[in-house]
Formats: sequence, C-alpha cells, structure tokens
Amino acid sequence: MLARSVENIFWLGRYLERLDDTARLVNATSHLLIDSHKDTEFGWPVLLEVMGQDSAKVLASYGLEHQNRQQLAQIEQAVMQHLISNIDSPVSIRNACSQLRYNARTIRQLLPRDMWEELNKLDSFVQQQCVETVSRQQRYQLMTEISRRCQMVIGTLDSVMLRGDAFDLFTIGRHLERADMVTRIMDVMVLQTLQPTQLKRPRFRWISILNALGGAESYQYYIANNLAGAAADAIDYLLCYADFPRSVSYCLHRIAASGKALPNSPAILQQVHQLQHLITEQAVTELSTVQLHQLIDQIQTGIIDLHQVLVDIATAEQQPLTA
Amino acid sequence: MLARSVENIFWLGRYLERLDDTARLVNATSHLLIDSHKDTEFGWPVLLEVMGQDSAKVLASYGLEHQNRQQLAQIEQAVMQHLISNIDSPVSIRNACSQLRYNARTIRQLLPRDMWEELNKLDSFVQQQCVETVSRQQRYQLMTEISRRCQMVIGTLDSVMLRGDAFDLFTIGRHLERADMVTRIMDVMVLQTLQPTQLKRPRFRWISILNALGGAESYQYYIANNLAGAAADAIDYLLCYADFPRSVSYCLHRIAASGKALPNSPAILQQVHQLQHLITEQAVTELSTVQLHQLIDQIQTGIIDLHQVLVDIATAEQQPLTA
Amino acid sequence: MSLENFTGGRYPLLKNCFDELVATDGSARPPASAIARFIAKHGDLELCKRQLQLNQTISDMGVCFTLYADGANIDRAWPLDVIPRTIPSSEWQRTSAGLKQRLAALNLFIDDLYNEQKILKQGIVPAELILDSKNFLAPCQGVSPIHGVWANICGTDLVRDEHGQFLVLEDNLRVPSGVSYMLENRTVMKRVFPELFADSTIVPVDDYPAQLWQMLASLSPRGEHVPPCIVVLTPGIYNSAYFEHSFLAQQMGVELAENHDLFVEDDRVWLKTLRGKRQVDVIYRRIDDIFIDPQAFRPDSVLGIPGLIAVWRKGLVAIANAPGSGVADDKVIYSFVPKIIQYYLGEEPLLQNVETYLCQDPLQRSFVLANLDKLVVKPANESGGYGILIGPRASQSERDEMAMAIKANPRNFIAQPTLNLSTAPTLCEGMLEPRHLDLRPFILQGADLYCSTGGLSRVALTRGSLVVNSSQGGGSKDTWIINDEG
Amino acid sequence: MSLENFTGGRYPLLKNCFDELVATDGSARPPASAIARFIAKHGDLELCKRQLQLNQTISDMGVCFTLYADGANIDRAWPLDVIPRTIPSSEWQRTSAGLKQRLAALNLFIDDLYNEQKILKQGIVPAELILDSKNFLAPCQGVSPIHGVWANICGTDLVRDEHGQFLVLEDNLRVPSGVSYMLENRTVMKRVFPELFADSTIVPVDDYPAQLWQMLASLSPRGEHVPPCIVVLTPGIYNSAYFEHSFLAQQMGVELAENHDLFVEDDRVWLKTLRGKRQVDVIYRRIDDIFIDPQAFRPDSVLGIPGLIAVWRKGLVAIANAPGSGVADDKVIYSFVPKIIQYYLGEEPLLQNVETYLCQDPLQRSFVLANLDKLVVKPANESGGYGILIGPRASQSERDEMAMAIKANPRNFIAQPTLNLSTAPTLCEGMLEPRHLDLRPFILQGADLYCSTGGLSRVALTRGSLVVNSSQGGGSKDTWIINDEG
Repeated sequence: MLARSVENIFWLGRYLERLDDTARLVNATSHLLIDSHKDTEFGWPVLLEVMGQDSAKVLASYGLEHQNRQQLAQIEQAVMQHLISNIDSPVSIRNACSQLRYNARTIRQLLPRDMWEELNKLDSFVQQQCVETVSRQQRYQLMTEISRRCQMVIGTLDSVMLRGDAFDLFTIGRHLERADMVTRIMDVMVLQTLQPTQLKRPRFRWISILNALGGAESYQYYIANNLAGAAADAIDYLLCYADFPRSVSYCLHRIAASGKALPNSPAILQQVHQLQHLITEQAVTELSTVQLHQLIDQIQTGIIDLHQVLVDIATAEQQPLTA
Repeated sequence: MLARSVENIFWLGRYLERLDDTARLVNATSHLLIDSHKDTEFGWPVLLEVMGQDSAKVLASYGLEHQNRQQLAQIEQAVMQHLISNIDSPVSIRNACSQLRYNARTIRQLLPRDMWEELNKLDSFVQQQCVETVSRQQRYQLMTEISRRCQMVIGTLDSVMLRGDAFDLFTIGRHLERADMVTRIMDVMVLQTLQPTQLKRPRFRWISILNALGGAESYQYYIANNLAGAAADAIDYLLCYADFPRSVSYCLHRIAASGKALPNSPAILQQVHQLQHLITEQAVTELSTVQLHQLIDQIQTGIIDLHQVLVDIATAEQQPLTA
Repeated sequence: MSLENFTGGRYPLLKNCFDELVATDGSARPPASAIARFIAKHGDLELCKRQLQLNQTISDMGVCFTLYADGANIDRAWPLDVIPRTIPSSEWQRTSAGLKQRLAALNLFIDDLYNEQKILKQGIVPAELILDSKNFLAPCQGVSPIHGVWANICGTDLVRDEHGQFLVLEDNLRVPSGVSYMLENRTVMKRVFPELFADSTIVPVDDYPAQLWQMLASLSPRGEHVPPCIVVLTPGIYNSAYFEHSFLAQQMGVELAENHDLFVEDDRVWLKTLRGKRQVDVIYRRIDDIFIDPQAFRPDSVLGIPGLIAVWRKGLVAIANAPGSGVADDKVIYSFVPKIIQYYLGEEPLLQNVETYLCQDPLQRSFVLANLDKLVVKPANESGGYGILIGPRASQSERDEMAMAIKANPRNFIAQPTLNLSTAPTLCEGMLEPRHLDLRPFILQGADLYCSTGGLSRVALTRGSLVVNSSQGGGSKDTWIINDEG
Repeated sequence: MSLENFTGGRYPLLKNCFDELVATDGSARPPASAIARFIAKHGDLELCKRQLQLNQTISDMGVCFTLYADGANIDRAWPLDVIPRTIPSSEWQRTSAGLKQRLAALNLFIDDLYNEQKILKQGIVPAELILDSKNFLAPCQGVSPIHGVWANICGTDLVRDEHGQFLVLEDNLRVPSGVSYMLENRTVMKRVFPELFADSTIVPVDDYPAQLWQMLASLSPRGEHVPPCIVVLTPGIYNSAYFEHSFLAQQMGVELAENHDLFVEDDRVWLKTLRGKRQVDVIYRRIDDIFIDPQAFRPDSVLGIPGLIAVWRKGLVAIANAPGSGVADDKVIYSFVPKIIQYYLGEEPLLQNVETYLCQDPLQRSFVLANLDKLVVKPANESGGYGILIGPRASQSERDEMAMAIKANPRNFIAQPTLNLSTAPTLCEGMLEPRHLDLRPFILQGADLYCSTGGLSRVALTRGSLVVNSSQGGGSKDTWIINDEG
C-alpha cells in the first residue's frame, strides 16, 4: 500500500470505533441518569469532559451555564447536540461519520466493495438520522442502531478484507481508539469519586457503563470467578481483564499482535510494551484513587505517543522494497 | 465451560457461517445465470449438489424432473425453496437458522446479551422473510440482508464476547464450515468443466462466485500481483491465498490459531497440518482437473475428520481441572 | 402532585377494589403522576404504539417462557403490559422489612423441624401436620446448612385487599421463579419509556443478580477465601422456566448445568468442563427435591445426581434451596406463619396473612363446606394456580366435587375468603381497563437478608379474572418503586 | 417477438428521430421486447418504484461524480435512468469492428506523426494542421512506445442518425472517462431488475477491468515475465472523475497514486509504499499531458513528476495514454480519419463520420458562416461539450459572436449539420418520454485490440436537449447488447 495511505486507514479504524464508542457512551450515560444511581453524581456535562471537551466552554457556546440546576433540560439537549448532531462539533457522531467517509473515500481502492457499501449506508443513515430533534425516546434506538451498523462494518471486514498491512493498520486504529475511550471513561469514573484525602478507593461498579460496553455479564463472570482477587472492581476489569475485548489490556494485546508484521514493528512493540508495563507493574486493586488517576494520565500520554509512532512508520526514508 | 457445550458452541459457529455462505451462494448463482456465462453450463440443480444433496432425488420430491428443459422455471422455484424457505430441507436457510437459534438457546449463558439479541433478530427476520413466495427480485435483497445480519452477529461478537474457549470453538466452527463450503463450490466448478481426457485445466474465473464471496477485487489483486505465478486461477485463489479470509488456506490458519489454546490441541493441530500439507505439497497450478477433483475430495475427508477431533476434545476422561 | 382525572375520567374503576395507580376520586395517585401526565399528553394511540414497540423489544431480547403443547415445546413471548405498576418507596420499605422478617422466621422454623423440633414439642404447630407431610424429608434430618438457612431464595406472593393493605398469599420456598422477568421487564421499559424514567425517581432493580451471586457465594463450604464454583442446575432446555435458568446463569457469570453435567466422586460434587472436572461448591438448583438424587429419594428415577445428598449432608456442597425446604411451603403451614414469627423472633408480624380456614380442623371444615360458594379453596401442596376452586364462580357440580375431595383428605385443603384483589390500569384492546394483579417479591437469605426492589407484578388479563399465571393467560407489569422520600 | 404498441401507444415517438427501443409503428424493437413486456405487465408505477430503488442502490454503492460549487467539492449521485438502452449483438459486432479499426489506424497515425511523418509528407493530412497544433508535443518526437501504440484507451462517442446508422461524433484519446459508470450501471441494474436479465440474453460487461489490466500489463517495459507494477495516476480526491480513478484501481487491484506518491531516481519511476520504494512499470494516467512532468512541459508547475518524460522516452516506464496522443484528438483531424484509415490500413472505414466542415478551408468556411443558423459549430480542442454553438437554438447575438471567433481563428473550429440524435424511452416525472442519447464505447489497444461490450449511454434529460454531459444535467442508461444470434 501507499505510504500516504497509512494515516487514512489508521484513522478509518479510529473513527469507526469512535462512532461506536460515542453511541455506547451516550446510551450508557442516559441509562445511568435514568437509574439515578446513588453512588455517583454523574451529570450531563461530564460527558463532554469524557470526550476531552471543556464543558463550561462548550455549554457557553450554546448559551448555557455549566452548573445551573435550572437549565438541566437545556443542558441535556445541548450536550446531546454536541455529541450527536452538531456537524461542527469535533466530537459529534455526525462529524466522526463524515471523517470516516472522507478517509474511506481517500483509500477506497484498498477497501472491499462490500465494506465500501456498508460505509456509505452508515454515513447516509447517520447524516439523515442524527438531527437536532432526536427525542430521548428515539435516542436509545438511534444509538443502538449506530452501534449495530458499526458492528456490521466490522463483520463485513472480517469476512472479506484481505489480511495485510491495511487490515493490520485498521485493526490497530480501532483498538487504539478503544483503549483511549475506555481510559477516558475510567478517568471520569475516578474523578467523580475522587476525594483528595481518600487513600483506599471505593468499589466501582457502574453497571450502566458496563452494560453499554456489552460487558455487564462478563464483568459479573470476572467477579464471580475472582479473576483478580476479591478487591477487584470495574476499573480493574476495564483496565486489566485481557479476555474482555473492550479492556485496555486486550486492546494493547491486539495492537501488538497486529503491529508485529508491520515495518518498524520494534518501535511499535516497544511503545506497546511500555504501556503494558504501566498496567502490570503493580496490582491495580492496590491503588488509591489519586494513584489511579495518575496511572490513567500516564496511559493516555502513552496512547498519544503510540499514535505518533504508528503514523511515523510511513514517513521513513524510502528504501527499495524487499520481499 | 461445560464439556457438553462444546458441540453447541461449535455448531453455533458452523450454522452462522452456513447461513451466510448459503445466502452468498444463492446470489452468486443467480448472478451467474443472469450473465449466462459461456464458460459454464451452470444450472439450478448444481446448487443442490454443492450443498451435498442428490439433485435428482430432491427435484423428484418436488414433482419435477432433473433434466427437463421445459420445467426450468419450476426447477428454479423448487431449488430456491429447498435452499431458502423449506424448513424441512436440511440445507435450507430457514433450517440453518432454526438450528442456530436452537444451539444459541442451549448455551445462552455463554453468549453476551448483545449477541443473543442479534441472533433473535436474525432468526425472526429469517423465519418471517424466507417464505415460499420470494420473487427473484426480492431474492437478491433478501440474501444480501441475511449476509449483512450474519456480519452483524460476527461484529457484535468481536466487540463484546469474552476471549476464551467458547470464542475459540465458535471461531473454529465458522472457519471449518467456510472451508467446507468453499471446497464444495470449487468441486462444482471443477466438475462442471471436468473432461476425462483433459490434462491441463482451463482457467477458472467465475467472477460471480468471487463477487458473492466478496473476493472479486482481491482476486484481481492476486492475479495482478502475480502472487502465485502466471497460471493461477480462481481455484488457486480460493484454495491457497492465505490473505483472503474466505480461502481454505486462511480458514486452516485461523483454525490452527484458535485451536492452539484448546485442550487436546496437539490432535487438532496435527489434523490441520495434514490438511495444510495436502494443499502445499504440490503447486496447485500444476494439477489437472482430475487431480484437482481428487485433491478436493481429500480435503473434504480431512475436514470431516477435523470436525470429529474437535467434537471429541470434550469427551476425554475428566481429569481434575488445572490452571 | 396528582392529575384530577386519570385518562380524563374514562378509566372505569372497580368498586370495592383498591387501584394501584388511581385513587377512588379518579385522580392519579402521587407515584403514578408521571404516567398520568404521559397519558394525558400523548393519548391512547401512543400507548398502543409503545405496546407494539415493547412487544418487538421482547421478541428481540428473546424474553419468553416455554409451554408444552401437543408434546412439542413452544417458546412463547413473555407478556408485558405497557403501564407499569407503582409503589411508593416508603411503603415498600415497610413491606420488604416484613418479607425479610417472614423468611428469617421460616428458616428458623425449618431448621428447628429437621433438628430439635422445639416448636412441635411445644405444640405451637401440630406435630402431625409436619411429620405426616410428604414434604418433610427424612434424609434432611439432623442437617443444619450453613447460616442455619434452608430456603435461601423465597418468592412470596402478595396481594392487596380492598383497603390497599398488602397481605401475604403464599410463600414459595422450593424453586420460585419469575425474577428474570422482573429484571427483563425493567430493561424493556427503559428502552420503551426513557422519558418516564427521567421524570420520576424509580429505584433500580438490577442489583438482584449480584445479590443472588453473593448470597450463593456466602454458602460455599470452602469459605470466602476460595473463589466458589457455583452452578445453576436446570432440568433442561424444555423446562418451562429454562429461560430464567439460563438468564440467571448468564447474569451471574456461572455455569448452567444439567444433571448429567454433575457427578459425585470422593465425597465431592464435580462439574464436567471442557478442561476437566471442577469441584462444585454451591448448586442453585431449579429442580424439585425428589429429582436431585435417586439414591436419596427415588431409586427408580434416572434423573438426578447419585450421591449428591450424601455430600450435602456432610456439608461439602451447598444446595439452594436446601432439600426439604418445601416442608414450610404448604398452605396449611402458611396459616401458622404469624405464630412462627412470634415464636422464633419474639416479634409481631409486619405483614398479615390472608384469613385462612384449615379444613383439617373440624369446626373450620364445617364452615368451609357450608360456605363453598363464597370461599376460595386451595390444595395445600400445589403451585402455579392449579387445583383451586373459586367458589363464587364455580358451578354447583364443581363445588360438590370439591366438597367430596375435602372430606376425603381434609389435611390437603385450606380455604380463604374471596379477595377483592387490587387492580391497575392495563391496556386491553386499545383502552385502559382495571385488571387484578398480585406481586411476587424475591427475598434472599444467606449470610445476609436481601429483598428485591419491588418484584414481579402479575396481572390477570381477562376482565374480572383473578388468575395471573402466565401459563394460564396472565400477563405482567413492570413494578416501579417510586422514591417519595426526597 | 415484439409488442404491438409500446406502453399501449402512449409513448410519444419523435418525428425524424430513430428510437432505440421503439419502431416507427410504435411496436417494441425485438431486443427491447422483454422490457416492453415488463412495462405492459407492471405499469408505470412499478417503474417509478424501481427508479427509487435504483437511486437508493446508487447511493448505497456510492456511485457518484464530483462537482465544484463555490470552491467546495460535492459528490453528486450518479444519474441512471431505469430504462436500459438495447442494441442487438449482431449490430454491435459490426460496430465494434469499426471502432477497433479506427483506433488501430489512429495509433499508426500518431506513431507516424512523431516519427517519419509519411502521411504529412505525402500531403494526405496537411502538415501545418499538425505542426502548428498545441497538441503536437515536441518531447514526444522520435519515441515509439511498445507495440507502436500511443492511445491505449479510447472513448469514442457514437450517435445514430435518423436512419439508425451509427456515426462517430468524436474520438477521445487523452483521458476518456465514463467506463466506471458503464460497469456500475450494470451492477445496479442487475440488483434492481433481476427478472429482466432472466428473460433476455444480455452480454456481460464485467470483463473490462481485467482487459484493462491485461492491456496495461502488456505495456510493461520489463516484459511479461516480471509481474508488472501498474498504478492509476489521479489528480486527487477533488477531481471530478476521482470516483472512476479509485474504482478502476480497486477493480484492477492496483495502487491509486497521486503525483507526490511517485518520483524518479536512477532512470526509474518509483512508488512510495509503506514498505519502501517500488519500481513502477506502467502508469495509467488520468492527468493531462502537460501536468505530468514539469521538467518536460511546464517548468513553472508544481504539479507532476519531475523527470518522468525522460524515463518514458528511454522506454523504462510506460504511460497510458502516451503523452502526445492528444494530437489525434482534435475535431479538425477527426474529419481526416476516413482518409487515415484508408492510408494506413488500406481498408474502407467500417464506421462513418458525421459530415464535417473545416473552417480553415475558405470555401467551407463561407458555407459555415452563411449557415450558422442550421449548423452545430464546435471548437476543435475542447471536451465535455463546452464552447459549442447549436445554431438553430442560438440567439442572433450568440451566432454573431461565433462568426467573429471563427474569422479570428478559423483553424480552431469545425461545423456539422444538426443531427436528429436517436432517442430512447426515459422515465421523466413518472412518464416514459423520448430523450436524445449518445453512446461511448471504450476501446483498448496494447498487444491486442479490445472493445467494451456496448459502452456508456448518456442521455439528455431535458426535453429536446442534445447535451448529455453529466456535469451539465445529463443522465445515463445501462446499455444492453442483446444476443440475437441464437
């Protein structure tokens, strides 16, 4: 494949995953608020923080105040608009989908016909359905359907795409994005309950989040089979449980496996190993919330570095092709 | 997981793949006949042969004669009924879907909730839509939609199912079925052009088949990049091109990778290696059609043996669980 | 906050029945106000639409129960009505305290029966009632399960009388089912009515599987430092409650075993796994006592796990509910529960029984026989609503038949006054009509006591009917415990 | 077999125009009989439904072309009419023989021009026509590409006159586009009208990508024993034909490169791949000559691959179409093609030209100027339908302007009689109406000659219009070569 296409295929994977993850996050949060869980004070603006946005600034751009309890309904509306329908929002589903389509168009020759068609359908679905007036009732269905359609693209790809550099880069992009998003979610979980003086952390359960990530049952399995000791919680699970395909640990494993055959794989693997080391260095169950927050920070920095390493593999000096 | 569940999860994979492959086969054949390709005399009854049925017997059960040129429209109708809507036909899509649902129900506790839901939707879709009166025009859409929904199940699984024995067995089941089906299709390709005195084989192209398998472009890539020498054709491609996820070679590779971690893996791997050896022993491009037919026969026997080895891993004497 | 007229006054309240959502003046009760506003705003047509959407969701989620018909088993879609049933949380707290009290007492009772039998010796409960009962299982004598608890999972059927007071109708201590539908009903409703969940504070129910697992784990003979191996034991995929068995196994992350997946060896119970035999600590059995071990109960049976009871007796495996728990699940014993509570706990019962006449007692029997046209007569040992005579609706010949049955085997029958079961608005052919309903909460006891948030509300879909069992055409409602304490 | 009255006589045939599907008596022509039967059976409403389904399929498949509007590029859905255009295979065989004959002769002509120039020396074609042309590229002189072929891919526009005879309207020898739509139209139609494909024997078109690849491979300087590295060279994702570029790259399994993906080093052209530089053998360029190498053509340009032409001149890379091929793609040269065929092949042309007046010739010029209201005047060197004057429809001031332009630069204009282009039934606002159309087949020449099965039929969607270009509101039809030879 062309050196120039590396970034496109990599971003294709990232945006597809982002689309799926954002949809899941919206549903998770909605369910969280529905259940008005007592162990958290999750509010709509937190969603913006998860997506790396300054919630006060964003809400101001919609003419709203961050902490105004009087504007709850409008804040929900604005946050949802920002995450779903606002094409100018860098974190909206519509925006991610446009980026997805743009990258696909740029490397169309690398994509199997069936996948190209699924991406077109996904894009026109998202552009048509993700409008400002999505009601709460429609939202659940819409987010679920977006996730489903993302799964369909993945399934199609698994079924017909040639295995090779493009497939590997796409897979890496997906799992890098996934690790990134899961870490963000964890960070918010931690931040929400972070008290400066607290040394031992509370047991995170967050069933709605796990449900939206499709991991509620396997979390229970993880706990039931005591796979990480009795103190384990949702954080350990999302960080360390390598059998769960949305854990950070699994993502790193997949990235390493897909990176092995790429040029400059030593650089990729070194970066992945550093990240893996961060997680396994000490028992996560032993960490206080403050330490946990620091660890998550380090992981996020590592993910950014890894992204750069990957993008750089194509810009090396052009040596004659071997093999 | 329970020893008893091994067969169910394995069959779950096989039936899901069978559903997808049958739908693809129906579309491939329809397009083949649409184009009235000159290099073949593909008729509807051949489809029954691909599925391992005695076409004369099946058609007789629908009150039709095998070779009657006057009954072409009725033969098409009967073959389609047998492959799509007839719940009593062992090779119909409806039957495969019922079996799929049955196996899923039996091991529901092993399946993530999202996947269980996708399987329910798939089943009610198939039972509602696969009726006798599907017109030619609807058929294409219907088959495509069935394939898409199978992809969605695969995507969901990839996204949320725990990696472990159940996942490995499911993956093996899928790829074993796929190898089986691809071999059947190849056998018919060969049989259709098999002339006893012919030593060198004609160049198989079969663009419709490749299209339905999502492999038309990657076949062209394979040929364009001369990956198996100038004499390569669709047979080499479907048999040996390990980068294409529907080739026999790829399927064996996946089976080996997934079998590695299972108990009794040496027996599994030995059987896979025998099959791989069959394919790589001699250049497939060098074979005559007669030799090719013999090779395919051997592969099919090997697939049956492999199935048995897999099913047997659970019936070994119960030793105390380690690890 | 309540709406003056629920559905604009078109809702035909039944006389002498307490309605769960609508007060006697036709206004919505406070916990139902969000629902009333929704109906007022969107109208019946929207309700019908949501009902269709709800049915589709149930089909997609594969929520079903299994019926035998003509020898074949058929999965039927689980029936759920679009209108939830609401209960204020303050009331629920009192009720659940009563439920826990009741289960604690019943477990002390069972443990006493199989050991010292103090309560019989003191004549509080007539000894012959127990010792003659087919539910009193000899092999269980002298056993005391961990925590002294026999019935770890109890499904108690509650009804409301015409004053709106909750009364206990029966205690199900063997293999009570329905909790999976309680959980799935909620999941479905969240998808179909997200806006209602935003407008009220509905206490979540999804804690149950984790609580169930924790309770089961607390029974493990190997103690809390060894990760316990727990299995759900099911009769198999053709059982009417198979959906629930597989659902609970999945939700708890444990295996779903059938008899032949388990075997006894070296005084332990083992599970046949792909990777070899695994020692089982706790069996959550969904099979009747007498089918779990042919060596102990039915030598002629091919069902069961030979030797299981012996291992259990040695305390090397836990079975929930423990074999023999059924001794307290008897409609005659039921009438003694208030006394049982007083005897073991020294407390007044927080929940009342329905007034009950024991046919065994000659005086009460004559009263029953003389008033068969006014009473409901129930066999002491049936479940699922079978064998019941509803006097006011029965024909004379049915009543005569019942009279003969009572005389032949008085121990086997009790009678209760016909209750004016409470109602709730239910969507019937496009209109909201009152339908009778009951409530089955689920109470867990292991190391701790836990009561589900609400329970499964079952509703009789036929006008005037009191039969709520899904196998006999009953439906269900999601049960909303609405926070009314700020 | 033909239907007496196509659409029951409601189809308004145009006078003096040949209709592709409908004979002058209103009956369906034999190749169109299956279509006529379909319409008779299902009616217009079904056609509209299929049209919607077809539009959806095009959107799903992402078949589009790119337009610039306000500086932004917009992907527009490719317009395809639901009614195909039919041609009997016997007629098509004669036509494609003529197309191949024509391309073979044009290639001999170009090769002669850049080398011996026999045809100029013998005065068959006036030397000044060539030597003064901006399309005659100096750097190409003395080069003879492999097989002596310059224009490897030719898109020849055909029209039918009122007698139904195919005439050549123009030869596109630079970067003819449209073949991807020919292929995608067929894929769409197969999905939307499978039953029609069952009723007729329609010759497949899907051979084209493989034929294109094979032709390109036959150009490889490293010969047939080294797997050739072929790339499609595109101006980029904003180009109006980007869809086609990526489509063809995908279908052929080759890379789609932009200028900066290629570079020249050590007398070779290299592709920058993820795994290092790869030697390129054949460039299928979809960029105009003058933008491919700033060193050769436009020193001021930042576009292009510096040094490419030098490598090409040495025969170390093949470029298709070869630079300089455009010299024969000129409406003045066009008028000489019959003579060119006779000169090089010694054969009579199998396909006729449209009658053409050269404004360069004083006599013909006066005729043109005197008959501007009857003629179509075309600039010699534009494509895409730009700069054309359709006399009978132009205003007087437009005609006056053209007259001045002709006088100022007579070499640059030709004129042709206004043709009664053939029509075909086209779905316009729910009704079938005749619309004018042309046909662009694609002819390949490398080691061998190949002509596509049919080609791209473009149709003017506005009533009476002759403008078929999609950038100017034209549509398209699938072109069915129907086997009529048993």
